Amino acid sequence: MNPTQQDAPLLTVEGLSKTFGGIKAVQEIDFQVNRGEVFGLIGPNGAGKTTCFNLITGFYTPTTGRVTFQGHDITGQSPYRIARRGLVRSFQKTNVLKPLTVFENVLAGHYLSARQSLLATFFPTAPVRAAERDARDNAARLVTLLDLGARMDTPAYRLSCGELRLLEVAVALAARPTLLMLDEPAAGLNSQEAMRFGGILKRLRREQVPSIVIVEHNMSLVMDVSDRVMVMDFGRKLAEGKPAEVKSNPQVVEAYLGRARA
Amino acid sequence: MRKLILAPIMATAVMASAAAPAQDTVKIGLIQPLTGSVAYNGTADANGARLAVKERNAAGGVLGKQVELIIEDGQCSPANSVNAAEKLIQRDRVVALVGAFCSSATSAVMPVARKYKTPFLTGVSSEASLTEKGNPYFFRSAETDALLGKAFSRLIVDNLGLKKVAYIGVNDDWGRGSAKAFEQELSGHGVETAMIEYFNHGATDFYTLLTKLRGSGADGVFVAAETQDGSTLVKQIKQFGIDMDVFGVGSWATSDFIKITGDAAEGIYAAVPYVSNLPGERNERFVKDYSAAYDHAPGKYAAAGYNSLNIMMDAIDRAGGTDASAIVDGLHATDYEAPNGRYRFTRDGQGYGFDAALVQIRDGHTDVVATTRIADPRADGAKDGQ
Amino acid sequence: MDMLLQFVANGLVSGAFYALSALGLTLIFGLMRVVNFAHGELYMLGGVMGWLATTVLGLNFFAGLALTLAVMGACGWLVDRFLIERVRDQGEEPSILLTIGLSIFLTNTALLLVGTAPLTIEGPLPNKPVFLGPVVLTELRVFAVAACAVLILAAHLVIRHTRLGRAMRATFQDPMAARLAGINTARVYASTFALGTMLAASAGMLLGSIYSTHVSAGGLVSLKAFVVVILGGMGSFAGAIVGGLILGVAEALWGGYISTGTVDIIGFIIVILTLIFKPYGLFSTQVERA
Amino acid sequence: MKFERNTLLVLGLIALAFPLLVGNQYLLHIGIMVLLYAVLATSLNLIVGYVGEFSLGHTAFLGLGAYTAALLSLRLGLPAWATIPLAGVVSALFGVVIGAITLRLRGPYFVIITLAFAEVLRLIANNWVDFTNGPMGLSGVAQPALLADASPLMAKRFYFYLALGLTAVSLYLAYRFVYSNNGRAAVTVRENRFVAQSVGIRPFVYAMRAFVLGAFLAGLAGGFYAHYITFVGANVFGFAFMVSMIIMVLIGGKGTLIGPLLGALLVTLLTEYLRELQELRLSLFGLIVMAVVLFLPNGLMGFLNHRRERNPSDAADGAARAQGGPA
Repeated sequence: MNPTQQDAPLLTVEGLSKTFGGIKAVQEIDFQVNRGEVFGLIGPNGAGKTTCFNLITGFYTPTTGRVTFQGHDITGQSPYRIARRGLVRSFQKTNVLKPLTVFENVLAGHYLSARQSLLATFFPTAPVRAAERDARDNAARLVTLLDLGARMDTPAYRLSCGELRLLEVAVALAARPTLLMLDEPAAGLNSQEAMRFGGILKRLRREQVPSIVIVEHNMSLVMDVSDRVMVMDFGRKLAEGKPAEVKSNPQVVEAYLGRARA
Repeated sequence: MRKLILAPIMATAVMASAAAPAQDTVKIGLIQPLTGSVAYNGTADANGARLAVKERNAAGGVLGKQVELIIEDGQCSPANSVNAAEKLIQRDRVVALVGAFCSSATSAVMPVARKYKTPFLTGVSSEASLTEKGNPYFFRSAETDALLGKAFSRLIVDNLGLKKVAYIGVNDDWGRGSAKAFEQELSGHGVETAMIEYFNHGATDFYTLLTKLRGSGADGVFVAAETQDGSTLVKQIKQFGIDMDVFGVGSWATSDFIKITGDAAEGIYAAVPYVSNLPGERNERFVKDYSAAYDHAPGKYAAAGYNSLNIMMDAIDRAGGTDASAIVDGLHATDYEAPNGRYRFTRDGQGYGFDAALVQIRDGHTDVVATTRIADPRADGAKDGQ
Repeated sequence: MDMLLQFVANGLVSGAFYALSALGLTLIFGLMRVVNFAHGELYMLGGVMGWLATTVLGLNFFAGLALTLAVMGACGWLVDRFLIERVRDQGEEPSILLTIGLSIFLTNTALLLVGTAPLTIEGPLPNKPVFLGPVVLTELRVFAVAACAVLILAAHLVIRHTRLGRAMRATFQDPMAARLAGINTARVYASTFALGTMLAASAGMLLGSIYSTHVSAGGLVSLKAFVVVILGGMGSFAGAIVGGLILGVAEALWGGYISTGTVDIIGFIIVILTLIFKPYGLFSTQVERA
Repeated sequence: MKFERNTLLVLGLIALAFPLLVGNQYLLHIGIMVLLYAVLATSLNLIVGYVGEFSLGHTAFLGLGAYTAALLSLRLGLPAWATIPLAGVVSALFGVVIGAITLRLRGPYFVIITLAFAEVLRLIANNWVDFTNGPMGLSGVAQPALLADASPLMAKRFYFYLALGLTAVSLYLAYRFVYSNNGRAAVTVRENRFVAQSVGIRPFVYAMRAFVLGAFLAGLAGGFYAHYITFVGANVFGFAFMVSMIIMVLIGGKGTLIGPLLGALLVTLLTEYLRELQELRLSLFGLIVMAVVLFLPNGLMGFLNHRRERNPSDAADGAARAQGGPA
């Protein structure tokens, strides 16, 4: 890889806006995520964080603006194309394959690394078999990495809320992302579970995926894991910076506490 | 799990072996559509067949044994009729098969009969090519579309004096075959063809067809339809104010048809191989027995079932045993006095020699206008060749 | 020209009949989303019940219709409570299989009970022709078209202006919210199914008096009714009427100018084209989800 | 997975031995019909069970296969070993076209549009007299030449093994597909389109692959049907076949490989043995179908899997998988 690409930001979002029938859900958002960085996206309910997520990952088409990932313009591309470029996300509402086991869920996430033609499906060659084996090994490894080893063969519908969250991250990781985008991964977890989740996240960053974007409500979790944080309110960017800076930003305090008092 | 899969197979095997022969009866299999859209006619055929067997058993049966009639539902579907044939031949060990009604189903059963060397007689299927396949086990005690057309064209021209005729048929093998055969024959007698149209079985609204008919300039209309479709069609012809001679083939000359068609049935003609008020003592007896058993007079299909079973039982009697080739010989030697004339077979197994009637419905009754005989197709062919 | 007029008139009348026979399905398939393959059998039972009431019990047409409606409404209610209720919200598959099973059961049980012969129902009016210029109709047909309009209007009024109707609309928009608002949704579902059954049965009896009916009439009716409901956009009475008329006129023109033997094909071709170009029906404004 | 594979192998062995142990030709005939339906149900299951959409037009492919084989055999005199694979290929080609149109729709719309395609094909077959011989159908489709002098029993055995071969091919293809990345992708799409897209799956492609594979297998079955029954008419496109297939898949348990086989076996035997009840049989059959929907909502396999999950002795299978055991 040439050095310029290495230094350029991984993800660049410029002037991103989305209108739903006259309502401006997201307005003129700009930010960048660098390689090896954990980028937190916070804001009160309805601030447009998830919409922003959907716009970047192709589930919504932006009204205006541009999204560049690793130097490629991915604005308005289909989600699966964006995923194939290495930008993989999880969902706010738990989205897993309910009747499948934990292992099967994670294995299904290995889709991209095990793609094959129909012919190779019916008459598998040695490399295809090897890829399949790798996918299985890696799936088992990921399950263990996310502390789900004991639930390997449990159907997903039997998991607890916290386990489901972990499973979702594991499925996303299975797609071997360059940049992992997590949408409220700690929603529904109690503070203890959230702490544990933070620990896992740090481990992931070391071992699996260096660059993460995380949308979260749980302030302490975000502040704990993020290198930089962006705050949104009413579809706009309110502030951006290191966690400590953002925390003391009066506008941010206003947005969170002001409304909480009202 | 595996036990669960094996269980039905075992059960099958047990049931099959239990059915192995201890032949104290002579078994004949009958395949008819007893469910589905042709069930009405198939049931009539089966009723006629039951009556024939009951009478024969009362008179001592065949070969000194009682006859056991095993009726299976083939639904007029080729695959289901084959299933029924396999079951009748292999499990019930019938000595002969009758039936299948629709030509398509009969066509699918024919190779099965041939494979197992089982004599197979149809009393209904009219597709001409069936008896041209060179299947030595197959016989047909019914008119083909062509034979019926040939027999009736002269009668129709003479009695109705038509110049230009429109042809309407149900869109199946029988309807298409009949319309084509009558069109060919009547054209041969100088009758102009106004139009040929088909409709789908189960259709209820014929106004579009009738609009075309009205505009076609025909003075008569030929209809090939069974009771249900035919009744609806005839009713709508009258509603539409079309005043043409209506004649056709199908099970029209029955009390059911007249009952559901009502006044609209008045004056229409039907060319049928059988009608319950054919003259003759033989028919009177049949009508009396049938009416006693089923509370209504027999129609074309009841007679077909009755005749085909009688022909088969006669043949078995003549064979002196249940050997297939002897029964085939017995069928070839058929000279059966039916309510509607005498049945004989050509070398190909095509029946001939029986009567067919041109019937007009008047005052809610069937009136025999004229009768004609289904001629031996070979003799006729020779004449044409001269 | 006269031919064309007559074709269009025929098409409109048979179209009205198609709409009529599809009304019940508009409720059951269109609103409740039950892919009801027993619809044709409910229609057939209406005809058979009508025949029993008028011929066997000797009632006049309207008394017979009332009896048929009462019995069939009860049947519909029971079918919903004891069968459909148990597979509600489980996607199409269980309900398709369930209604296919029901249709097999109903057809063949009816066959056992009343036999295979065609049945006629004495209509309330004679089938004498009425001439409107070059166009032929019959009184009974005019009556049936009028009855069709009345039934459609009545069903429309029920849905728009009664408490049951409001409850129905709320339930089919958002069952959870309706339940929270204190609506007994199970009763709403059953009432809708009963209403749909009554509409199907009355169509069966009415059209049985014009044509004739028999126990295996159901299959064809189901197919055409699905075509009508899809064309009209699911769950809309106005759509069902337009769908029926389109189907009727298209068939009349196809039969008139191409061939009557292939007439059934046009409905399916229209369905395919509609679903390709306007996937949610000709008159639906619904947009495709992401 | 191992459980399925082992069960399939055991079933295959039983089936291999069946014609040698059973001399009764009626039973062989039923066996052949079971295998024919097993292929059909397996092919439909790829769509219903793995794409997750409910096709009521699957008879389109059965019919196309049957007509292709019959026409190739009657018009061009091709032998069965050529016509049956070609039947599959022609069906698969139509599968590409029909799938490209229908798979854009979902839910009840998909149900109805697939049904409409099958009906259009049925009506064409019934009316294009010059090509398909219309309602008169195509009769006298040749049986394989080597059966010319064979006894009926030998012929039955031959057809049984032919059908078994087709079933084995179908199951092999289905097994490979289902337990490959393709099948997992299809299941992912079925269960959750969002997850599927977010891990890079293009939903349409996998629905399409399963659909075309299903069409191919149904075409093979159609080709076999043409040569075995020897008569092909427009009813091969009819709803009656569709009803049988659907009932088999759902009674057996969709989304499993063994389920459709069980369904084919049970339903075929049931319809044959209910014959004893004459007129009552179809009413009873309707009731049985309803009862299965109500009491075995996931089919027999769903019921058995449920039992198996509770039974710890079967858990070894799962443990092997957890260690990333090979396919």
